[in-house]
Parts: sequence; structure tokens; C-alpha cells
Amino acid sequence: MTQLPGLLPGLLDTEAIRKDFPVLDRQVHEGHKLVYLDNAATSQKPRQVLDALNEYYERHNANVHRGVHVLAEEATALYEGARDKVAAFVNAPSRDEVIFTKNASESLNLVANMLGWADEPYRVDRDTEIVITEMEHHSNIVPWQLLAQRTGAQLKWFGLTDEGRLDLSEIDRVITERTKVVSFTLVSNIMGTVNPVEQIVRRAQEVGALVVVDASQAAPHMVLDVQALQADFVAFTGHKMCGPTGIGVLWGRQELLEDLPPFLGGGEMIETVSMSSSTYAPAPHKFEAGTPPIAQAVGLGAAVDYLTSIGMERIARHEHAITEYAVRRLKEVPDLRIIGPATAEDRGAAISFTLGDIHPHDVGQVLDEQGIAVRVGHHCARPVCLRYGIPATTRASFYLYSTPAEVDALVDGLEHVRNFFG
Amino acid sequence: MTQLPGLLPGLLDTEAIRKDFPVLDRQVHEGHKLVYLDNAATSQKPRQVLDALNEYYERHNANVHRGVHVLAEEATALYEGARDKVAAFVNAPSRDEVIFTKNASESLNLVANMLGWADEPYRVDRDTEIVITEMEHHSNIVPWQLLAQRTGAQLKWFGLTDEGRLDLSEIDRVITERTKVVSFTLVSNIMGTVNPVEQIVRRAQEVGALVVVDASQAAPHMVLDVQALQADFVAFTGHKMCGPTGIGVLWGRQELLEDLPPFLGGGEMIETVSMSSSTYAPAPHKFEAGTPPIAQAVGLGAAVDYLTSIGMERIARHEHAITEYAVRRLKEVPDLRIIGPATAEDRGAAISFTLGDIHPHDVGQVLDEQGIAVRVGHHCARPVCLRYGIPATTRASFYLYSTPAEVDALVDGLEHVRNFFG
Amino acid sequence: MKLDSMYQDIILDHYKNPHGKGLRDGDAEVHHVNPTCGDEITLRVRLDGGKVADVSYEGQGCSISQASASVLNELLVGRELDDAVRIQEAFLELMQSKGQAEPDEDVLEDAVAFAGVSKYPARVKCALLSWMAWKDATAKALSEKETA
Amino acid sequence: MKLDSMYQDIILDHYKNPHGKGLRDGDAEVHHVNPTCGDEITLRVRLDGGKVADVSYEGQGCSISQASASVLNELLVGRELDDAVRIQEAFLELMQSKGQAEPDEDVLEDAVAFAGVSKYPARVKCALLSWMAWKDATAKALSEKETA
Ligand SMILES: Cc1ncc(COP(=O)(O)O)c(C=O)c1O
Ligand SMILES: Cc1ncc(COP(=O)(O)O)c(C=O)c1O
Repeated sequence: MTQLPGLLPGLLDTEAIRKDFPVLDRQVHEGHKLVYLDNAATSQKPRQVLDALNEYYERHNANVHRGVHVLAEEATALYEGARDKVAAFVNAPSRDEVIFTKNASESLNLVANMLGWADEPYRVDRDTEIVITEMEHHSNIVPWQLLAQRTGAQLKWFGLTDEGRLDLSEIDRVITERTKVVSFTLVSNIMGTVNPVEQIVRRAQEVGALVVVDASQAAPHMVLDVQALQADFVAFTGHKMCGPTGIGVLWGRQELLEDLPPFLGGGEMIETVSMSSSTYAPAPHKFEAGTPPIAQAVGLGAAVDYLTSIGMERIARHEHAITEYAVRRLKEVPDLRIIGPATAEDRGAAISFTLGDIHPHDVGQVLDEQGIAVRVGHHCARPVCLRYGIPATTRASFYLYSTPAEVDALVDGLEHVRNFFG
Repeated sequence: MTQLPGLLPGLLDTEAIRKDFPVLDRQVHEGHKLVYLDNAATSQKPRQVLDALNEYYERHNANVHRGVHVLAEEATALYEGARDKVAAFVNAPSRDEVIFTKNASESLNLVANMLGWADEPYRVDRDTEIVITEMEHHSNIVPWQLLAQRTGAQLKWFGLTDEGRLDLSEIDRVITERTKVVSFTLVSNIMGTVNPVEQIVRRAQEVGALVVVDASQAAPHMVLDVQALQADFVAFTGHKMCGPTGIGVLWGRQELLEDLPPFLGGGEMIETVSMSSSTYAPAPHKFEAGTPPIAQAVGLGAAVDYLTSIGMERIARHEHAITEYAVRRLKEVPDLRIIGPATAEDRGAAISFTLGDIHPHDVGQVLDEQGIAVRVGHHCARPVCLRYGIPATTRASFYLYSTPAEVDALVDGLEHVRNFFG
Repeated sequence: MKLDSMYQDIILDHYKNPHGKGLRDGDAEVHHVNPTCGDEITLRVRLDGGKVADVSYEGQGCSISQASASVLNELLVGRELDDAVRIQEAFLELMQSKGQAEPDEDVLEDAVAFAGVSKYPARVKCALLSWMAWKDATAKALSEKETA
Repeated sequence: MKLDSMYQDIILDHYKNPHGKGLRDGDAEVHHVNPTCGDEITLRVRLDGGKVADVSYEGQGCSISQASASVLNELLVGRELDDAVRIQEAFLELMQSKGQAEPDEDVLEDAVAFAGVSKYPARVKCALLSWMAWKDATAKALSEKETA
């Protein structure tokens, strides 16, 4: 293994950062140091987030809102404080535009369902079209398939180029006057591709379609500014950005949240209930039925503080350096084919590849034996595998604590895989 | 304050139990010991549950399913192990009948949505009726109101007697051949009433209606046996039963889960996805879109272990003793009117009351100043307040760590409230 | 005792002997609800030229919300509308101050007693219920006058 | 090295030189998918009297799933159906044993090599893919014979 200390520009002080993440000290398979390269699936959690969770449960735990006792007031302040933090993190014009969900999938389903039940001009019905892309995560495909099935709307999508980018050459034919909503990922979770938001948003606005951005792979890794995006909705998920599981976010433009109907019904989301009818609280509460993921929101708030204290620009620069190095080193591995952009430009820190005709399952297994955790399979983006005629990929994905040494370990590990099945 | 050690039959060793709950040591308002009587809103969490959460995040955290690396296998085993624990806890015939949601509200919305999108014979539409009761939590009202609005079905309900019980005198007229689903709470969160499940289930089965039981206030407090209930769906929520926030459960009969359509679409819930169509995984995964609340399920599993180690019968006996004592002592308070059953028979450990015409908000505030945490308001059951012609109630609710001394503190506190506003 | 900072004598007095309670004729009526606790108020405003001629109300709620409506009545009735708006704004600011503001007694009179309530987030809405209703009703009355 | 317990030489041999791969005529065909990893198999069964006359298959998957299909072909083709079912059940039991079972080499022959795989929950489904497909296809073939 060749360490390259200081050779890559923009690297963070990973030695210090890794101390914040207890799991990174873990040894697996009898003494192998854990090399965690499965960050696109979920990130690890810093001590600071775990401390926030413990502090919440050990001192302040209570149900939020409608309580006059101390714990209820503290829990409410912590929960709503987390909303403030998330709002600031994504530069939301108003804190009331931040809805807490259980994950990005719920956020996306929430939008799809709102549009299905909405009145005009938002309503998706049989005369309208929904546009997605071929590189979406299943969580940004299936909700729209269900919506299309249930309303009769037509589902359309952008295809992919051989280089793993969106094929926007026919954009005016894909997004038309009948298009009610365009939903796409900012960063592909399987190929790492960063998509050209501006071009898509411009066309969507031309035809008056709503824009939904799946920022699940963006929020953890770069500056996310919902105002700059000019989208109408932005979804992301806590567990990929140093936060707990069980918490997601939907940001939506205030006028839309006011106009659109609720999705889940129940406690907290109402204004007044009688047996025959109910009225609903203003957003964000209208979309938060039942006891929310209180501790998880607090944990996400702590994660946002943690990321901000390091700085999202610096994290992006670090990951870019690691990705550049990884792309370079992976290209040295015989028979390795990168699925997706073959350089570090306009791409995130997830790199998918195939290795000759060794099945990814086997690649992953042999890497695991050396302590290297990668993900194998279709990464909830099966249409991408179909598109490139492969059953699955092996994916290595990096984060703020990833090091060049870990890239080296991966490359060495792949050498071992080749020998094993050679 | 009069302690009555050993005088009440069936009390647990609360001195030992309270040591497990860090928050119960908390002092509030300059030196007042916290008297936490807001357990119907949410329970406190034992050390054992917090340890399980920390252990998960510090050693095993990974995304579940489809991973071949050590952490992914461990996380999957822990998550699915929690499903086994919950299945055993409610005596489910099969572990695959246990669906993890984010809270009871999502569980109930999930059922309502499945029935709205189902094919015959389950489909709820304009020719059918939905039956609930006037004592439901908003989370078991609003989803059915939404379903009725969206399908044209008729929403009907059982009213209440003056004693806070369901008025079932017209049961054959309320539940009819047109009834597709009957949804009701096993234990009222506002009045503590335990409802006669058998009688309702018998009538529902007679007409072929599905039965949904909201067990949110039952699962934490008594033996819950889904087979004995003979219901089709049972919903409950983790945070009220010593578990984390952000996790709920829906148990459903296997045949139904097979036949009914999915609700949220996304990763994890699919079998295979192409751009034009998808097929779904078998239950429970079909209903668990996206990264599930992994740590929270693990925490709920630890909570179930904790409760089981003490024993649900013993917990029920303890709470019954406390409730009996509380009812007796509260009746000594002048001008206090209990809303709901006036004895400890067939009732849970939540007691709502009014105190002359002192508004509950004021009652709660003055109690809080003495360290006593109760809930005030309509407790997400506004129709009950309307029914009894009151704006709100004060509710004290007990759990396995509640003591007779805390009941005494409440009674003394109420005396202070009366003096303050006298 | 900290409680006394919330339940000032002035507040308890207004609660026990509310000013101007009951519904009388008005130019506009609104109904406001505090979903957190179920407090409700029906409030009517009668304007006369540039003046607040009457504010009448009926509702149910805790001592804070009741007393606040009473103080509102006492403070605003008979005022020039501009002054009334200024008082409403000062009260809103006070209530959002989390106990940090030094209220101006010249403007707020009895309403300064609510300074302590602003430390209790759950109760701020109780105190504001009638004031938000008044603002809403006044806007309604004005726009009805305009279109009339 | 622990890996060797999964990737026994027998398994790697079958993976590199699969037995009976390719689709031939059959009485019934099924298509099975492992949603966890996307492995797929199309499998046909031909029965002849009480015998398993042929098992042919085509698919994509990892070494474990490929080798397992090859072993299945080797073990089951030519057997009495009853024996084949018994072998299938023994294999299923082995794979569900989490590394605890002592496989019976007389019954399972080369398939004992999969004992190590049973320690890897994520791979058990790979090993079982073809065997579940075979069971399904056989049931289908039998019921079609019956109705014919
Ligand atoms: C009877 C009852 N049903 C449903 C719920 C909803 O539970 P959750 O808020 O966790 O969704 C509650 C508690 O809030 C309840 O007491
Ligand atoms: C691009 C993308 N969208 C959506 C999701 C879904 O997130 P979650 O599983 O937390 O709902 C993921 C990750 O799984 C993702 O990578």
C-alpha cells in the first residue's frame, strides 16, 4: 500500500476526522481493519451525533408540541431547532418549508401522492405526463410508476449516453406542454454522475412543470442550495449524511405546500377535528402525521452541525481529490470497466465498475474478507444495469473520512480478487 | 406525601426499575424531582434500549439487505432479528406479518391506503362503509376521513356512553353488510377505556368486514396477542413502549398482505424494476420502501426484550394497582371530574379529568412548576372533548415505573392548583 | 416562584373579571383556533371612522388567553386604528421575545404583564390568540368597507 | 483463510466448467430472480416416468449460484423423482443451517461443498436459487402432466 500524504490537493485531515467515528476503528475477519467504502448506501455516524441522541433520550425525551411541561417544551425546542438547522443547511427561504419524513423514499412518495390528489393546476391525471430518468434510484421510479398507474398519466424518461450521462438531446420532446412534473436525481447513486440541473429546470419552467430534485446523494457531499437549484421540491435522507436512520427531509416551496393536499392523516397534522370533517395545520405540520421521528431529527440537526463545522465546500474538495485518485488507480486494474463517467469531472464519489466476468457478488465477497466493504448488485438502480447490459456492478463510494490509503487497499484487494478467480 | 409501600397488591419493584431510566433522575424547575405522568404521550427509555442503539451505531451500522460485507450482514441480522422479537411479542403466526413503519399513524394510513387501492373483495369505494368510533385518536380518524373523501365511501362511527364507553347498543345498524372495514382502538388514549374487542370482531366477521385494531395504548401495557384478538390488522408505535421514536409496527394477516397492493414505492420493496413496470417483493418488504428505520427497529427489539424480561402480565398488574389507587385519590380532590370510566375496571393507566372550571392549560402549568409532567389539551381526540362538552382535559398516565408516591404528588399538586386559582 | 412571572396579578384579575366579554354587533367576525390546545375565540370588530369602536368576543381558553382578550379590549377600544395597530405590533414583539424584551409600559399598559408568558413557548400562542384574531377581523372589516 | 470455506475448489470447478448448462426441451420452464442481487435463472425440467430426465438452465449470477445450478444438474439428472426431492430437501436444510449442519456426503455428494456458504446469509439465496427454481418447475411439470 502506497500512502500519498499531502500529495492530493484539498484533502481533509482525515486522521482527526476518523477519530469522531467509532465504527471506523472496528476490525473485521480476524484483524482486518475496516475499510468502509459503502458510503453511498449509508454513512457512518460521528460521536457528536450519537451524543445528541443520548442527550435527548437521557434528559429531554417527551412528545413534541401541545405540552406545557418542561420536557415537552425542551423536546419541542430541540425538534424545531433541528428544522432551523436543516433549513439553514439547504438555504431554504423559510423554515416552514422543511418537512421531516422517515427517509428520502417517503419524501418522494409524498410529492407523488400530493400531486395525485391535488386540484388543478397541479393535478396529475390521464391527460398529463410525468418525466423521470433512466438513472433514478428505485425510490424515484416506483412512486411515479404507481402514480401513473393510478391516475392514467404517462410516464416518460430521459435515457443515458454511453458515458453514463443523461441524454438530453431530445429534451423538448421528452418534456412537453403536457408534462406536469419532472423528477430527477442531482447525483446518481450508482454511477456518481452529477446532472445538469439548470438545463432541465429551464425546460420544465418553460412548460410550467414542477421540478422535483432527488438530492439524496448530493446533500451529504456538496453545498446544497434549494434556491439556487430553482426546484419546487428537494428530497434527501438523513442516514447518508452522518445522521441517524429513520429521518428524511422534503423541502418544498411554501405556496405549493399551502395549496397541496395532505398525504398521511393523523395527530399533529390537523387544525381541528370533528367526526365528520377536519381542517389541517399549516405546513410543515400538515405533512407530519403522528409523533415525528423526534430523536432522529435532533440527530440530523447534530449531523448538519458536524458537516457545517467542517464545511461542505471542503468536504466536496476532499471527495473530489479522492475520486480523482480512485479513478486513476482503478484504471490500472486489468479488465476493470467503470460504469459511468470515466473521469472525476461532474461526478460524485461513488464509482461503479465491473471486473472482467467475475460476478460482483464474488468481487464483494473476496474484498470483504480483506475488510473492504463495498456494495454489489444493482444498487436500487436496475434500469442502469439493463442499459449497460450487465447484471450488477461493484460500487466503491467515499466520504469525508475516506483516505487515499483506502483507495490503495481497494486496488490491492481487486488484484487479490483477480488472482482468486483467475 | 404519603408513601404506601407494599400496601398495593401487584406493584413492581419500581426502585430497581427506575434505575434503568436515566431521565427519571432529572430535576426540573430548580430542584423539583421529575414526576413523569405523561406516559400515554410517550414513554421514557431504559438504558438497555440506549445501549442497543449505541452498540448498533458504533459497531454494526450499515444499510440492510443486499450487502455482502460484514457490517451489512450484521445490520441485516439485527434488523431482521428485531422483527422476530416483535413477532414473538405479539404472538404473530409468522414473522413476515410484521411490517416496520415510522409510527402508528403511518401504520393506520398504510391500511387505509391499501384498501383504497385494493381490488375486490377488499376495495373501499362509494358503495361501501367505513366504521370507526368517537373515541379514536386523530390518527385513526383522519386517514379514514381522507379515504372516505377520496373514494366516496361513507364514514360511520360508534358514539360514547356517559361513562366513557363505546355505545354498542346499535351495533347491527352501525356495522352492516356494506361495511368493508371497522377500525377502533383497543385502549383509549384520552379516557383509558379498554374496549370489548370480541363483540365488535364478531359482528365485523358476520358481515365480512376487515378489522383494524389500534393497539398504540395496549402494546406498552398488557399482553398483546394478535391471534387472540382475531383482528386483520394491528397497529402500534415504538416510542410509547420504551422504544425509540421513529418506529411503528403494522401487523397484518399474511393472505391480506399478499393480496393487497403496496403503498409507498421505492428501494427494498421491489422484486424487479424496469422503467416501464415493476414487481414487488413479498411482505413484509413490499410495504417497507426505502432504507428502513434500522437502528430504531433494533431499539424496539431491545425494548421488547426489556418489557418481556419484566413480564407484560406483571406490568399490567402494576399499572392496574396504580390506576386503582389514583382513581381513589383523585376522587378526593374537590371539583375534580373524571372523563371516562370512574373505576379501574376495564381501563388502562391514562386518567383524564377536569378541575372545576380551571382550564387544563393552567392546571398543567402549575403542576409543571412542581415538577409534575401531565398532558393537557384534547390529546388528539377532540371528538371526545366535544362529546363531553369540555374544551380539554388534564391527563395523568402511568407506566411500569410509576409509583404511588407519584400519585400522591399529583394529588398534592392539584390542591396547590386549586389554591392558586381559588 | 417562577410561576408568578407568568401568572401576574394583573393577568389573574383580567381572567376573573374580563373586560367587554360577550358578542356585540360588529363589522366583521372571525373564529380562531389554537390547534395546540383547542382554545377557541370568536371575535367581532366594529370600526367607526378611523377608530376602533368596539371589540367583542366569546370563547374558551386558559387564563392566559382569556386575560389577553380582556386586556386587548381594554387597550384597543376607543383608539385610533393606527395606534391600535401599533399596540398590536408591540404586543406581538413582546410575546416573541422569549423573555428578553423590556416592554414599553406607555404603549402596552396592562399588557406588559404578559412579558413573563413569553418565556413559555407553549403559552405564547394562548396570549396571541385574540390579538391575531383582532388583526384578522380588522383587516376583514376594512376590506368590507372598501368594497361596500 | 475463511474464504476458502465458501469458495471450495469443487465450487470453483463447477463455476468454471458448469454441467448441463444451456436450455433444452423440457416439460416446464420457470424464471426465478433473486431480488437481493439481481441473479436470474431460467430453468427447464423434463420428466420421464418417475425419473428426472433432464434439467437445463440458463442465467446470470455469481460463482455460488452458477456452481449450485451445475451441481444440481449433476446430482438430480437421472434420479428417481423421490430421490431427487429428498436431495433437494437435504440441500435446503444444509443451506439453512448457518454453518452448523454436518452434511451427509452419501446424499449430497459434491453439494456438501456448499456447507461453508451457509455461514454467509447474503449468499444462501444465491446457492438456493436454482434449487428453488427446480422445485417450482418440477411441481409445474407434474401438474401439467396431471391435467394433460
Ligand atoms: C390510541 C393511539 N393511536 C394512535 C396514536 C399515534 O401514534 P403515533 O403518534 O406514534 O403515530 C397514539 C399516540 O399518539 C394513540 O394514543
Ligand atoms: C439517489 C437516491 N435516491 C433515493 C434514495 C433513497 O433513500 P432512502 O433509502 O433513505 O429512502 C437513495 C438511497 O438509498 C439514493 O441513493
